[in-house]
Amino acid sequence: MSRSEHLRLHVPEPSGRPGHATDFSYLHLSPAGAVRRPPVNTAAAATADLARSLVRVLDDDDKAIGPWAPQLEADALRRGLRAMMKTRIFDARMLLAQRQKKISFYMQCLGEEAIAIAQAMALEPGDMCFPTYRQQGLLLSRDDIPLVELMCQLMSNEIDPIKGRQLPVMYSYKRAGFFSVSGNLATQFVQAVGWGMASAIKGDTKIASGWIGDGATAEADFHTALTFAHVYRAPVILNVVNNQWAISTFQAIAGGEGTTFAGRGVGCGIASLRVDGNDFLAVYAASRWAAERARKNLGPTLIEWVTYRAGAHSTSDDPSKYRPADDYSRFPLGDPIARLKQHLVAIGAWSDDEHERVEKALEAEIGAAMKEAERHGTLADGRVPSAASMFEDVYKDMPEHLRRQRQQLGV
Amino acid sequence: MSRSEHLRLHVPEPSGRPGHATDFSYLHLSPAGAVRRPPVNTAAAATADLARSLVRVLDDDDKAIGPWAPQLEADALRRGLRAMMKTRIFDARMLLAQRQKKISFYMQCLGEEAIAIAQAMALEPGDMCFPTYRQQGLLLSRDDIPLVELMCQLMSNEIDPIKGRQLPVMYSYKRAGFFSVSGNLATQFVQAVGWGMASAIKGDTKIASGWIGDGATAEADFHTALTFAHVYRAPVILNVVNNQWAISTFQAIAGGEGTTFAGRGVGCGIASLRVDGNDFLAVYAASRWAAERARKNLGPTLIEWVTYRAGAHSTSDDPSKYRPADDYSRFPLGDPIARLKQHLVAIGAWSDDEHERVEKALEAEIGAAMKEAERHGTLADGRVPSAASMFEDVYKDMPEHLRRQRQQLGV
Amino acid sequence: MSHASDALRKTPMTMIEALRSAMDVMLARDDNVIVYGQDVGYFGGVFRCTEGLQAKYGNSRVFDAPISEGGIVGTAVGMGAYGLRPVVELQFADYMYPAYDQIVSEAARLRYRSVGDFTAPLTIRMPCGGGIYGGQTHSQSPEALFTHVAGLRTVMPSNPYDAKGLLIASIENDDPVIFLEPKRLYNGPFDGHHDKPLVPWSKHPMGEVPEGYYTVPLESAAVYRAGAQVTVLAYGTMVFVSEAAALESSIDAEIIDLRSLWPLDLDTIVASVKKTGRCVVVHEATRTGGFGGELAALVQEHCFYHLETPIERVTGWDTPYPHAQEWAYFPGPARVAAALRRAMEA
Amino acid sequence: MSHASDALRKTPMTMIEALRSAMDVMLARDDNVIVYGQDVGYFGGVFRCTEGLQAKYGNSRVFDAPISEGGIVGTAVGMGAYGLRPVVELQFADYMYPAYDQIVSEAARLRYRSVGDFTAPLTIRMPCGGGIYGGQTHSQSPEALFTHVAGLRTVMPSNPYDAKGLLIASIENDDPVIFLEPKRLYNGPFDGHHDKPLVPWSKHPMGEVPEGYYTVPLESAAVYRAGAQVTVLAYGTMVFVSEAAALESSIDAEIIDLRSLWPLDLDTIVASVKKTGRCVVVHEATRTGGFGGELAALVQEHCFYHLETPIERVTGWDTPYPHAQEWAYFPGPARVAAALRRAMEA
Ligand SMILES: Cc1ncc(C[n+]2csc(CCOP(=O)(O)OP(=O)(O)O)c2C)c(N)n1
Ligand SMILES: Cc1ncc(C[n+]2csc(CCOP(=O)(O)OP(=O)(O)O)c2C)c(N)n1
Ligand SMILES: [Mg+2]
Ligand SMILES: [Mg+2]
Repeated sequence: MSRSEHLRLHVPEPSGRPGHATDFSYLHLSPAGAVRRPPVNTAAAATADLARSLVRVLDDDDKAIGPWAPQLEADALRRGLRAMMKTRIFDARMLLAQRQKKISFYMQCLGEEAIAIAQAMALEPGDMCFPTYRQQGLLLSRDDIPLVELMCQLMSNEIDPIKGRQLPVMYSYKRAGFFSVSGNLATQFVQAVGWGMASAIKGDTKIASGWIGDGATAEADFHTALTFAHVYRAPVILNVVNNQWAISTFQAIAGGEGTTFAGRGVGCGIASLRVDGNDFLAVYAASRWAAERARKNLGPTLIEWVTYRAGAHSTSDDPSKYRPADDYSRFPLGDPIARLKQHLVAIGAWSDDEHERVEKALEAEIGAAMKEAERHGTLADGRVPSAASMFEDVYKDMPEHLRRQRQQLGV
Repeated sequence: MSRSEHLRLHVPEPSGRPGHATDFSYLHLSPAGAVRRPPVNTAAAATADLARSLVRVLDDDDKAIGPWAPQLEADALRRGLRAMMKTRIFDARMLLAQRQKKISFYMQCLGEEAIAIAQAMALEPGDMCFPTYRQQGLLLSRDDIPLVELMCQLMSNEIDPIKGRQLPVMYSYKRAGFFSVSGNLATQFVQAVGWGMASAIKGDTKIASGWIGDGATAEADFHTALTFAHVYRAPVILNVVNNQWAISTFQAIAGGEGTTFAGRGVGCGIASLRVDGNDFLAVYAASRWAAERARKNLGPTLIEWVTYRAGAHSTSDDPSKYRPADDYSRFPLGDPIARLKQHLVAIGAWSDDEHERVEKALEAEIGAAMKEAERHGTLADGRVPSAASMFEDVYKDMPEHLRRQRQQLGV
Repeated sequence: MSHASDALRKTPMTMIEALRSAMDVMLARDDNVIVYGQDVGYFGGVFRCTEGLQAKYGNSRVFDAPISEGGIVGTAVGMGAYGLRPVVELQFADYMYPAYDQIVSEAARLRYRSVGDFTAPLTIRMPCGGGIYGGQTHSQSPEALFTHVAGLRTVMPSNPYDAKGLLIASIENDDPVIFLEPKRLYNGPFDGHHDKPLVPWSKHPMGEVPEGYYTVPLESAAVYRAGAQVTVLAYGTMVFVSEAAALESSIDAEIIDLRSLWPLDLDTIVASVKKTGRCVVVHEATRTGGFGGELAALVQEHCFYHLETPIERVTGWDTPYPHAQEWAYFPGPARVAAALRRAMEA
Repeated sequence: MSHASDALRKTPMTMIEALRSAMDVMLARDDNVIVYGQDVGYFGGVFRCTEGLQAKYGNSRVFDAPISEGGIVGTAVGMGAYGLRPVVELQFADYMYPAYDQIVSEAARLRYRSVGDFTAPLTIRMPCGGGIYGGQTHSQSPEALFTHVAGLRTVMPSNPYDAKGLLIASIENDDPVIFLEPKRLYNGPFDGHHDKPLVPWSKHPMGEVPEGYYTVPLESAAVYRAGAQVTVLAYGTMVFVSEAAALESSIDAEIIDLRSLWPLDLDTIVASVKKTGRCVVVHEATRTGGFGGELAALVQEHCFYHLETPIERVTGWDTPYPHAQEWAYFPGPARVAAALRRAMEA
């Protein structure tokens, strides 16, 4: 064996940087309709090909084709489209509010709307999602969560339902099957598995859905979640949202080079799919497939959603510093809203006019909600939950030392 | 979708328990010689089949067959056999010493000797191993580590090279490329990757070898090691010793059911092999393949070694409580020492007589070393490193507070 | 101590049996209680604390877990959010670090950040402490790493009676509880004289344990030994070491067994120190940043004008726990007695 | 403070620039120094501390890491064993928990358990502290979780000059160093009056920083402000808050900036308290089990007979760090001033 070769450190780089357009061929896409759809009771090991290819339904002519095309009524599709539009408009309005210093910080999900929203439609009441900070679509697709309430959380104002305790976007909505968002990446992924295990222990019928970003898959809890989900065949959907970036870090630094995140599932004995996350129909179909597996005691499914973080990581970030500013316009999977809209138009179930009308109505609705929410104060104007409330909920019952501290603060 | 089905928790069980013989068909063995040997520059993804099958060289007629049969001189094989015998005799003698209360605790590697020893022969001087507590073979295969010194560590006596600081078997031998053994499982696996990265950063030629048990692969650090090794193409061999058990816990509880540990490597973009760990020749050949990959900047290799923990987990354990007492006698991959011996006999390079002679000589050597070591005291007789030495090496230079504490102790 | 019924039949139990009995009682009373951890299922745990429970309650309520402390606690948080009351075992407190993020960032904060929407009513059991030649990774006492974390309760029993009553109270408690079990006390009280033969729990009054349900309330310390001259604050093994030190030094120490480390029964402590005017804090953990620092700070805050001498701390040294020098590291009766004498000087 | 050369040209620097300059100097001086962490490569770090370093030293010496704090520290331990001197960044101290096992069980103990055969000369940088509306996961001060661990050094600068000198000293030190950076001080001193405009470092004498190599020795505290009436023990942001409190209360406080939390410069502390007879400890971390408990315990151990009043602790409350109630949580000048007054009573 020759020992002459000097070792060198390989540090993955994205194919594009500011001033140098991205070569997206690294994504390895499959044509719409090309990927097989096995029965839900397929063995995990038999999904290896599905973890490498890309499940897609909408083709370049805006038609839904292939075995994964779901049987969804036009009405359901319109609901999905509307929810995506609502989410995008909501995000844009909240970005503005952040620039106006009404909220301290914001994170949009621009370009990724289809994933949370189509999956929400594939779940049942009582199921529990363990989201990251970019699944606001799970909430915005529902009718039972008032926009005003969400905005009050974002503004940490007097009627913020979580009493100003958390950064904006760290919602908690048990009644909507939306677990409290943690600022610590990946922790929720294991908890989702635990929740699913609990449902199985109790002989319940509810399933869990865990969410994680490509970057956060490098955290230990990702592996832990896969291990526990596999070992106990937990009824859980393990969603990896691969939007190509983790703040300034390209997904290859999380381990995406030469392999897929879905592939990790197969290695752990988990049925896994790699799916076009900007294709509403594909997201719905894959989510449904995974949910059915979970409900039939067939165990977990890992789904890698290929998408693109079209906006900045957060309002503290400026992506033009580390990637081409127009990168998204070249992303080959397009815009989920435009794609579903075109499909609806193509099947004669939608029109540009209707689209514009809905857009206007949503803008008005969101604008009005914001006005209403602002009546209850903002972090900046100091109309926030009381300092006394800061000492509550640390324990179920307030211990002596916290009473003393509250007293010391004089509140 | 039917919602009537009640969920249930799946808890994997071994196929055998006390009073009920194990069905080892769960192992999925390949015949000797049957598995292909790709060139070292094969892509990680192209090793998926190798991570499911089992590389074997020695067939049922004790012949070395197939593409993995290494070109090893009979002399090297005899050295390997002798090292395995030495390790086994050493272990047996130390178990006795533990029962005689000369050492407080011991962990043998009975049945797994081939793995560490054949890999040690496949590495080069300067390479660094990050072992667990069951790779004593790495040290016992060398001539530059005196047995007496090892025994003094085990007895925590006056000349224990690590001054009584660690439990028996937690050796540290930088000069032998043997990293300090940690009591915390899995931590060393990441460190091995870091060491390999360092070697690459410096343009060095040395590689690292990390070791972990099947049970410990469930720890976060296993995933972390795979992620970093893959991302930076670290020059490292990632050894998973699957001896079927983690104390009382069957490997399925670590995630071995319906998949392999090698499969996890492939999922992470790492070239991976599943190898008969009781086949000295297969271990050598696979280790060599992996080492060559590492040295040629082709990145990490994960190898799952299929073997069986023939003895108790440690001297604190009684395996007959949780598995058939005679389980090992049914294990289909046999005994590594017997198999290599038979091969050497079959090729006319060894005999029963020689075997017996070497055995006797090793017993005498080890017995004599033990006598010599005992002259320096044992934990039980109190001839241990000084209490004052307890305060050393916490920091490079002893800070004031430790001086004060040492003084307070009056030593 | 609050007994459900004084008529409950008492049996001699080791601490292991008492802990097992607590889990048995709670598994029987509450379907939402489940038990898991490494080797706790078929085998019954490396310290045998869960022996027989899987056979009795089935393997979806008592089961083995992968070797992933983070996964054990992380899944337990999810189960807690669902509505279960998981009781998990970490094999040694020394191995809690991989679970630390899930404990600190998640279990401890879940109620707060969700305004009670989600809670994590877990009990995390872990054997702690030295005295068994376990070396640096089987001997640690990491209580200070929990008492610093808002939202956690930290409990450490010193005897079978308290162990069972506190464990039941912990399982029933709606906050996450860190339940530290001094493994050197599993089979008998231990006063630090390692060369003397083991005294079994059957010879100690606190080894008499009711068979059924009862609780020892959290946040309540016990005056283990009444005394007039100096207050000793101790917990776990150190209760017995302190008792030996008091006897051997003939100093009439009042020994307070904290039992609940945090939230703390400060009143009992303050009352005692105000009475004695002197205070010695004893723990096995590393000194610097140990819980003793907090206790000393609190005592001087609340009893400053009553203190005659400086509060003494007797602790493990600021080194890893060595294997061969175990008894030089362990804060034994001689060191505690010396501190008692210093506290009595001046 | 030990300067390599007093002739070194000084420039105004923010703390960010000073930290960057320290890494730049060390990357240039020592081939074994490497820098990595999340977003630190091409982008230069979310706080910009490593901006330009990858371009200057290449991507095998300055590079991005996966989002795995455990992996960052774990690989650094392996690199340390090889002979490198990794300087790693954890994006926020709040995210150090996944690395805690590798820090505590490995980095801190490696030298000890191998008798110096292997060492881990790492520097682990992490921004800490609140005051930026970061909520409970961007505001923590976990120093007490490090000071309790034998084998670690814990350092926290309060200004650009010290930041650079201490960081160079930490990188050169052969022990693992936890280097905590109060992020609220990155761009200017901050006295807790959040409604006042930011004062930039260019207006502060400690913002004048030599361009080249120099060190501020570890284990040495600075008397930030001399005073006669009461000793204030503080570090990081609390140095400025304490200064404001002293001015506003007109109490002549001697403010000691600890700089190295552990090992500690106890002599400077003891000398001051023996002089003033009063002591207030201030930190932003949660009170219970915080480093203030250790400081209070030490002060009463060493200065008991000099103390006129109880040692006061002013700290963050025992709750997670809330988002909206940030200024009610933050121990600001009013709370410190009240403690100074209490310390002066009686
Ligand atoms: C444990 C932990 N480490 C680091 C961070 C800081 N951080 C917040 S978001 C983020 C990037 C996450 O990227 P990804 O998982 O891909 O999700 P995305 O933002 O793309 O949706 C980082 C590093 C954190 N919140 N938690
Ligand atoms: C972090 C951690 N958790 C738990 C343990 C306790 N423990 C020691 S060995 C062991 C079993 C390991 O099994 P495996 O990895 O399969 O290795 P083997 O003993 O079979 O060689 C356990 C659970 C530990 N040492 N460290
Ligand atoms: Mg991402
Ligand atoms: Mg094993």
